[in-house]
Amino acid sequence: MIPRWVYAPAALGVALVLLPLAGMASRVAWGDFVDLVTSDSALTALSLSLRTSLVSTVLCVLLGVPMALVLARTEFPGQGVLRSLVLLPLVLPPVVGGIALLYTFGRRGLLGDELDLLGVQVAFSTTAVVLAQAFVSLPFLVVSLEGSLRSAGQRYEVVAATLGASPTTVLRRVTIPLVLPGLVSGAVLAFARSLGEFGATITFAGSLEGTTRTLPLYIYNLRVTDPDAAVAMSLVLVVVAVVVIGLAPQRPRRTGGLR
Amino acid sequence: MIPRWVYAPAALGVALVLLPLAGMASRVAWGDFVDLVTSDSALTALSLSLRTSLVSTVLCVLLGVPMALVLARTEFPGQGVLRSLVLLPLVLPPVVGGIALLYTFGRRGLLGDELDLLGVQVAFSTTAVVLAQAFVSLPFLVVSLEGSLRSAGQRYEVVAATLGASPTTVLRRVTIPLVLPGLVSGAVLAFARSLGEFGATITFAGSLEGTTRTLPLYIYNLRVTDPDAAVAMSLVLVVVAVVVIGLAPQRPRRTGGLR
Amino acid sequence: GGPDDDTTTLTVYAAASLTATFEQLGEEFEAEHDGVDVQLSFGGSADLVTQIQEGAHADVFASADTANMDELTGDGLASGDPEDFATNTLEIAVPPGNPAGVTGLQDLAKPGLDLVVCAPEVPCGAAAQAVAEAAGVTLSPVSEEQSVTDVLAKVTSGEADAGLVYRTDVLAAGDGADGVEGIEFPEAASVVNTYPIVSVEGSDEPDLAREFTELVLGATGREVLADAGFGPP
Amino acid sequence: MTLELTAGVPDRGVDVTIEVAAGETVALLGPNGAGKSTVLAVAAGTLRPERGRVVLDGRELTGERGFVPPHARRVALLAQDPLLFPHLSVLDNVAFGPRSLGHGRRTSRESALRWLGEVDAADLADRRPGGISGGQAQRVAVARALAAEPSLLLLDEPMAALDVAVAPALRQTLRRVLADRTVVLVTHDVLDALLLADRVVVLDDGRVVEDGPSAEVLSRPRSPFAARIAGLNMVAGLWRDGAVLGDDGVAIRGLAAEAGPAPGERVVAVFRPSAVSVFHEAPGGSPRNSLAVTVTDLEPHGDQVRVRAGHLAADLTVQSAAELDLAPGVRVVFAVKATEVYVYRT
Amino acid sequence: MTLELTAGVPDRGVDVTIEVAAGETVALLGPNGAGKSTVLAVAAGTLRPERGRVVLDGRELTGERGFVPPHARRVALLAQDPLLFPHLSVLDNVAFGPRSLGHGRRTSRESALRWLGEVDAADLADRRPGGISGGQAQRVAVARALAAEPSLLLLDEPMAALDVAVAPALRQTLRRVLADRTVVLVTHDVLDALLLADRVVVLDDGRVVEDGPSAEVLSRPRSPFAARIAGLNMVAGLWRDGAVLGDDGVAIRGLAAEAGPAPGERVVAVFRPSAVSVFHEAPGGSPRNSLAVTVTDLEPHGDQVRVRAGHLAADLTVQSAAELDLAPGVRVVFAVKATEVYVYRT
Ligand SMILES: Nc1ncnc2c1ncn2[C@@H]1O[C@H](COP(=O)(O)OP(=O)(O)OP(=O)(O)O)[C@@H](O)[C@H]1O
Ligand SMILES: Nc1ncnc2c1ncn2[C@@H]1O[C@H](COP(=O)(O)OP(=O)(O)OP(=O)(O)O)[C@@H](O)[C@H]1O
Ligand SMILES: [Mg+2]
Ligand SMILES: [Mg+2]
Repeated sequence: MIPRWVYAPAALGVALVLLPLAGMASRVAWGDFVDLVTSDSALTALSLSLRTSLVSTVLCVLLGVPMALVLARTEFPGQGVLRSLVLLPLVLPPVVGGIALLYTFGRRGLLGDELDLLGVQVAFSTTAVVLAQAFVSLPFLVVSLEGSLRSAGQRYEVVAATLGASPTTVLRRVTIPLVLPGLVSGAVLAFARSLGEFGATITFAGSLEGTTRTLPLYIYNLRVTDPDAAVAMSLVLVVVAVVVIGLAPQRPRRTGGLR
Repeated sequence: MIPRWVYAPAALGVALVLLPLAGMASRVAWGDFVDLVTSDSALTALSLSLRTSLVSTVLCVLLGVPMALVLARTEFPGQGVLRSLVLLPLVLPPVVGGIALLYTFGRRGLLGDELDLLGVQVAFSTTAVVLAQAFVSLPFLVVSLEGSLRSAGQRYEVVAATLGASPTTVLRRVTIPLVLPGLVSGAVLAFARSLGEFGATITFAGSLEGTTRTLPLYIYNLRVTDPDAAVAMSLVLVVVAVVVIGLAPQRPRRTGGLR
Repeated sequence: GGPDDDTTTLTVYAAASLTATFEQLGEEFEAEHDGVDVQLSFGGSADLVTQIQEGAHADVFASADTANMDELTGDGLASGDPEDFATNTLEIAVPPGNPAGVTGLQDLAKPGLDLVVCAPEVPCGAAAQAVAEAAGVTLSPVSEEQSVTDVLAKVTSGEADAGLVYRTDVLAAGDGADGVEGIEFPEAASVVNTYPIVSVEGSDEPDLAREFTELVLGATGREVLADAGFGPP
Repeated sequence: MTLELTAGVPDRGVDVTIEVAAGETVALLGPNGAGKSTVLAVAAGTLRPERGRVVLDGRELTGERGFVPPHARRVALLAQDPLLFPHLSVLDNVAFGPRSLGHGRRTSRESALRWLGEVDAADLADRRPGGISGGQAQRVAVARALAAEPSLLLLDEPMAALDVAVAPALRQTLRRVLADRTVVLVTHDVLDALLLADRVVVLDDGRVVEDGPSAEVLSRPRSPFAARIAGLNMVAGLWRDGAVLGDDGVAIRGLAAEAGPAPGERVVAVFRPSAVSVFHEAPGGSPRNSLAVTVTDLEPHGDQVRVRAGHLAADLTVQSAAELDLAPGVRVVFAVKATEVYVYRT
Repeated sequence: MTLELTAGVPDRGVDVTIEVAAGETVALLGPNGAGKSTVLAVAAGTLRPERGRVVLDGRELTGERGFVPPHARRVALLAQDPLLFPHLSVLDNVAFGPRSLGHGRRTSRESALRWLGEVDAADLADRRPGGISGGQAQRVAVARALAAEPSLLLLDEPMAALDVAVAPALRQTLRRVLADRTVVLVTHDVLDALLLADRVVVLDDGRVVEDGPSAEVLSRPRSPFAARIAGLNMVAGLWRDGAVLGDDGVAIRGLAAEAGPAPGERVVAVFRPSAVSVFHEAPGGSPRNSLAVTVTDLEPHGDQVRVRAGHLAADLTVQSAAELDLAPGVRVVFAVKATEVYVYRT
């Protein structure tokens, strides 16, 4: 039951998003499409992108779920400031984010000496790609999940506690299942953002085939030498994203109606 | 009541986000800071960024709220595919998004002739900046709001309808107020994303002081000639973002506890 | 795929405008050296310098200008002296059919003409500025792009009537429907951009690095570069 | 405002047809899960039945030809959960209906305050729903439904969760405001059915098992559930030789209330718990029905003690109960005079 | 499992101290908003009172020295909303408590099925909470609370929303399982208080106004609310010359139930509605108390008619009521013999 007129702006919004995609598709040289997108370099980049995005999404879930819990379920002075700070990678142009990462994990960075001592070189490795992706994607998961947690409220958690469930049990058996739709859509957002990540990666991780050259970086390279191939690869990225987003369960929660 | 151990990964996540910011801050030449960030060009870029981000956020709200409503409150065949498509700008590297916009609204693009007839020239104008920002930010608002709408459920909307409220009244007086936290956080995300937007803007709108050179573009330029100033300006962006995010009401909804 | 145990990897950092030529040279080098894998990383010269400064592992660095090379040598990160291996000059790029009828540098100052150039902060922008100054022409571009690629994108899409880019870029973009037409102009000769190359200090494979440098500087390199439109150093 | 309703909701096992005359109040009774809330949802248009029709005063609200959305029905539903809008004050919750009808803010608030007064909740006007007690929320929800001035009012257990101090007052209020309205009222309380409703419909397992004027259904129940809610004993069985041959083997003599049933016809024998005497041994003397039973429970009932034995009950004075030394598990005989037993067809 | 509880929650106007002995069941009565749910929330640890102390069997759960979180209290709370976990089946909802106690999945499910059987809801085991009726949800919630095997059980109106067919059975079940447990039970039903509770505590406006064994409080109420819930008439006033001088001007003679109160002391006069006779004119003859009143309401009460006049009530046979031609608004005289009036200090 939504007002009829709502469909008009909704269609306009859909058009704003879909028209450019159509515009892009209209420029694809469909004749060479298969050849262009199945070259060795293309497949290497695609596989690297999928693997790093997966790892960074897992990292985002592992770190982001606790962060969202702390933000949504506790109160402490300075929480507002902390929330703003945590959301910052959202607003930072990715290239600046990459510089910031370089200033932190680079050889001359904040932790450079410590990492050197440990014999770890983070920057310019696949680890750096994952770090860059996690850095830019984490806020997505946190924001999306914090919203779900707040909307879900604490009533069921309180009931579970009175039934003797420890906080960990409540988290595992009540909180997480209840906000699962929010968690899934947060993870999808994080994965999508990781998949499309470019600026921070090229700055912090560089662009080496097989190691740090993810699909967006590969597309960037192609743009210089072969714009057609770049557009074709972009379309591949779009298709991969559609599949990933489409795979995420979007089943609406049973609300049970009125009693 | 969250388990104690949750604080450990949460702290790690916060560190992942905050350390790079600290790394960046550690490189700021504090002596010249004020001079660097109050130059004419800097202020022009900042003001352009704020104005365009505001307009694009308004655009996102106007188009995104109806889209989220259609996705969350109706069912039709192909809805899943539509949802994936609408989320695509999330995954598209912004530069590719910019190309797609160019292919659509550009002079020789999909709508080029139509726009020409209307006498509208989008390219190289501030309008193009807003379009680029709205294109990349819209999915944020839609995803965040759709999640809130689903979590909120339809029970209160049904009650309102039985009390005689028309769909429009229900939307205005029940649905929107109930999901306000989700809408606000979605708008904050959209604003933040617009503020940090770089790739699509440079590709689609170009970069001219006062017209299309937003703060991220300005920072990018500075980076080559004056890295100190670039870092300083990035910090300004961060501060602006913190203020904006901090201003958004994050008051938790009264849940009322158990009865 | 990634490097195997029995292959040696040579990592080359090169300016983005060298993408096509260095990919070709890399393949030649691999063909000549069994078990050597040439890894190429392209980007803005300034970005690449920063990355090397922050610890990126590179064996060879080829810059699109001398300023960034000086930055690297100044930090003591170059092993030996850089050597110039190519030059490049500006050309006017116009959409196919040249709808605005541009014939020379003077035309770029015509009112109503949508001109895009690189921002003065990046090498091609600095060159454009210098050329215009030398010719006494005042350019008022509608956009100052971050890179040559961005300028070309505006021109190929017909968004801009003309752009100032390097000769090599015009050739690389091709002259098909999605390409550009190049218009040479005499004033370009006043500003010549020089490409230096150097082995990076601390390379694991100093010998291979030197050999690669030699390949670029040698006859093969010269031929490939000339085909792409680069001038001799 | 006549209501004709047919609701077939197979996945809830509900298939019901009821009619409500203009100005009539019908009480819907029945066990948990019988389908009462489902019927109301169909009437309100919040549930679209697989098969069914809702016609209010000649206007088809649900049917083959179309579906009038809930907001355009002028049907107010007070659901089993109060569901007060959490973002509005109590006053604005109640004013929601009038506002939706197009009344001004001031007028709406005034009428909201009046209705809050009616349910004795005017002092809560400025509170948020999250900050009031369960019973208070229930009362506010009642006021909200009434304030919407509907053509058809659907109330789902409006008196649950109310304390003994407000319940009678609210019942008075409802009695007054329901008098000239068309109302369907779900309740588990016989008093509500008797005082507020003109007619009673009893549902069981998704079917209508009884339908008639309140007093009649509650004094002459034909279904076990109605007998139970009316506080009467009922034995169902076949009519044989002037007695009811119960399905559980007992035989009970009684007066056929209507034109005598045919032998072998299904009938029920109904008698009041206060008409039952309790003995340790079956008594002799005047013709009585004697039922050997085991006491399952004793509970106070006004001044007396109600002795329960399975689904039968007897009311005794405290003194007699004490003399008989009754306790759960004790085997006794329930005796009831044939003249106290009414027999009629089901 | 003795419970000592002091709850001071100023922003809800609640300040209550109650004690519950080991194995005792205490019924908490009181009007809507009196603070009953608040007291339970403090006991369960879901609300931290501004001032207060909860000690269960010598262990301080809430107090100055610390705060034991709800899950470590072994205190189960059945709240006023059923709040079944929407993502778990009915069976898993009930098995939640046993699982949390560390029992295996199988054992937990078995005990869950047993408890579902106890509340007559075993057939709902595989359903989702969104797909059952309101009363069914309530029963499942009761089973879930019982299955958690708590040391202290807190029940907030467990019998609301239940139909007459299940209510007695569930009351039986509760009676059995509550017998040897420490329980606080909120109810609005006098029968629950009498049958399930050893002791009754009456709250009003956030304060304890009465506290004592169930039978005593309900037969000798000292607070108007307790009188109301017990169905008794009460007139409060000052003791003067062998009569209660009511606050509203009437004087009622009666028997002082305890050692005679001193003149001028505050007392209450309590009498049963069935001890009241109704006349059109004040009668002569044996010394009676006569109260001129206006009938406000008539309602059926078992076989009789309850005549309400403000906060007083009289029970008449249907016949007498008809003969007197009673209707709301008629002015009559309530007469009650002094020997039927009990007077005691409040
Ligand atoms: N979450 C809350 N915040 C503030 N005040 C509240 C809250 N919940 C209830 N109150 C108020 O506190 C008082 C006591 O409420 P409580 O819920 O304890 O009443 P109750 O005795 O359980 O009533 P009921 O029989 O209606 O359930 C009431 O005046 C109520 O309005
Ligand atoms: N949302 C639902 N989806 C599927 N089945 C449902 C749903 N709600 C209720 N049911 C089932 O439909 C039947 C009728 O339910 P309904 O809610 O109408 O009962 P009710 O008579 O209102 O009972 P109560 O007195 O307990 O409120 C029950 O068997 C119930 O389990
Ligand atoms: Mg129901
Ligand atoms: Mg309560």
